[in-house]
Amino acid sequence: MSVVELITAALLAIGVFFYFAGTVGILRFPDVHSRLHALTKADNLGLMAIVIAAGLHFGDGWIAGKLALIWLLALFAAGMAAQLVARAALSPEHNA
Amino acid sequence: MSLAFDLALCILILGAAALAVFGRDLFGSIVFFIVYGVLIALAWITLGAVDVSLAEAAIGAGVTGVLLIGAWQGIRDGGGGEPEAPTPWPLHLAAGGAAAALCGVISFAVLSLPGHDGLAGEVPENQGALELGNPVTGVLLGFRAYDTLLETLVLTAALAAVWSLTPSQFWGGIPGPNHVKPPDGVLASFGRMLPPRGLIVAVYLVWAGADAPGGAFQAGTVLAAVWILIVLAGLRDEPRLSRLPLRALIILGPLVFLGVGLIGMLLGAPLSYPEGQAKPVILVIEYALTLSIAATLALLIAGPARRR
Amino acid sequence: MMEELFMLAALCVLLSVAGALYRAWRGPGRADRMMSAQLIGSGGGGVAVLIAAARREPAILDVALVLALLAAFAAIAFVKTITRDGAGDPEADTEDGR
Amino acid sequence: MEALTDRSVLYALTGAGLIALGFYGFIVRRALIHRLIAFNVIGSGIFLLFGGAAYFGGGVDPVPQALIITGIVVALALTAFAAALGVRLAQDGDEDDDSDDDAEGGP
Repeated sequence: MSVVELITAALLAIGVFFYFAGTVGILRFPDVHSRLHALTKADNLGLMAIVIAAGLHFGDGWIAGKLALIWLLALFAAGMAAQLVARAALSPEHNA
Repeated sequence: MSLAFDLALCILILGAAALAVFGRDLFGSIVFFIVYGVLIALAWITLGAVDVSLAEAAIGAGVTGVLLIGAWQGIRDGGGGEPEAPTPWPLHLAAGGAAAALCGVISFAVLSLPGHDGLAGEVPENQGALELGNPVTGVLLGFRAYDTLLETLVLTAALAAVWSLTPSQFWGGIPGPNHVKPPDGVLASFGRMLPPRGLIVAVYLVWAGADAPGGAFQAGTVLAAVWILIVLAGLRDEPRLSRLPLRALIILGPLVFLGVGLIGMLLGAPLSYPEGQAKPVILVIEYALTLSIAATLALLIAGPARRR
Repeated sequence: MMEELFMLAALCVLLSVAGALYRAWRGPGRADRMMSAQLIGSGGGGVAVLIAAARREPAILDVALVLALLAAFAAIAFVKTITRDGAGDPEADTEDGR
Repeated sequence: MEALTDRSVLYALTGAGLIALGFYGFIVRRALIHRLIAFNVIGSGIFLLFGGAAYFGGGVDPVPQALIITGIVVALALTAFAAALGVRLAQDGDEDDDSDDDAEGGP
């Protein structure tokens, strides 16, 4: 196993760990805002690790660029959506 | 490992579908249906059907969710959200029996299917004349182009059907609610920042579609989704449905498609591509179709006019 | 070897994401359900990236791109529904936005 | 080519299960949204059955793929029409829409 493969494997483990952390957070935290907080952070870190691992595996500049774009888009969309959903959760109507 | 993944995915798909169909909470059902769309897109990836996966990701996981949430709100605000009456148990029994029988018959048919090679060998063999690298685009716009032509006409017909529900005094007016235009905020900046990126993705998908997975339907759906986001963020209002340029845009794709077929008729064979010129003609059709599909889908989601 | 590893990671992400199905089922609020869908959408993007790497097929990355782009759409449609007629500004403090 | 692969059978059977599930739900559930979802589940079950049966190891036959893409888009168009019908029905059941200037609802 080469060094790159070892790093890739480690990154995959980190990514999976963060996804699990996000899921534990969304299942165990007591209220909607702490759940939301757990989800957005853990998720994007997990995706970042996975994207870097995939980039190392492909070893191609263009593909790495596309992977970075995927991560940035996801980060951006998740952040915006989390902010909006958090505010919506404050509205009395959403639990109706 | 691959088989374990497939197995887990199939179980999740069935679970998400069951929760979506049988959930007590209507909104929860919609959420499960969105999840179901994501999982189905993953299933198409594992089957190696990336073209289908792209369409499912854009439609099932994206646009259908927005459509259903809009319908849910419209029905609730319209006063149609009363709790559903329980179904009598004999009906449950009969429907359950019929469904189980259906499942059994289809499963039996699946298990007794002979092995096959399908047309997978023949499509690339005949692909040479079209000069397209993506066999799915070759089938959509080459070998079975008349299917695609009729399908775009189905989309146009569905739009006409949706418009026929317009109250008479709003005919030709503006669909959707009059969204507040927030000067600033998270939603407004989201609406400003995402569309250019979505536009790039859409252009890329239609450009890649000739030789790699992608194409008019996928790109058109992404474009429609981008437009819906702009409207939801309140940055632009929906167009007036009576506007001529809008209607021209809707029928542009089918018209170009039909026009090519008619020119083929003048040159000899009806509904055929000119010899040796297939690829440029297919690309022209593809680009025109992308625009028409985007406009038609966006207006289908927007629904009938409700303002003047 | 690496292919198996990527598929194993894909399976793990898929299973962890499936945990969010429980939250989507239990609720209690609509915001909880919506964000579970969000988690599964972005997790689905991650799974797509992993499969693309396992099979060395860059075309699959386009699916992840579309999923990442559209993951937030349903959430935005949802936050609009808390305002009257779905037309208001969900961030306004004076409206029923909060 | 010999027999169908494991993956092919697995997805085709999942498709069969989805068709049955959707069929049962379509009859048993009363709310329009539930029926729309059940209808779409039947649809994607048929697509999955079709795609699974057309899988041959390296990928899905391109001809079914093209037909499935066409089907997905048509299903969306019909869902949009059904949703518009349902919204209109809910509005008209409640109040006379034609005399109301500020009509509500609509997707």
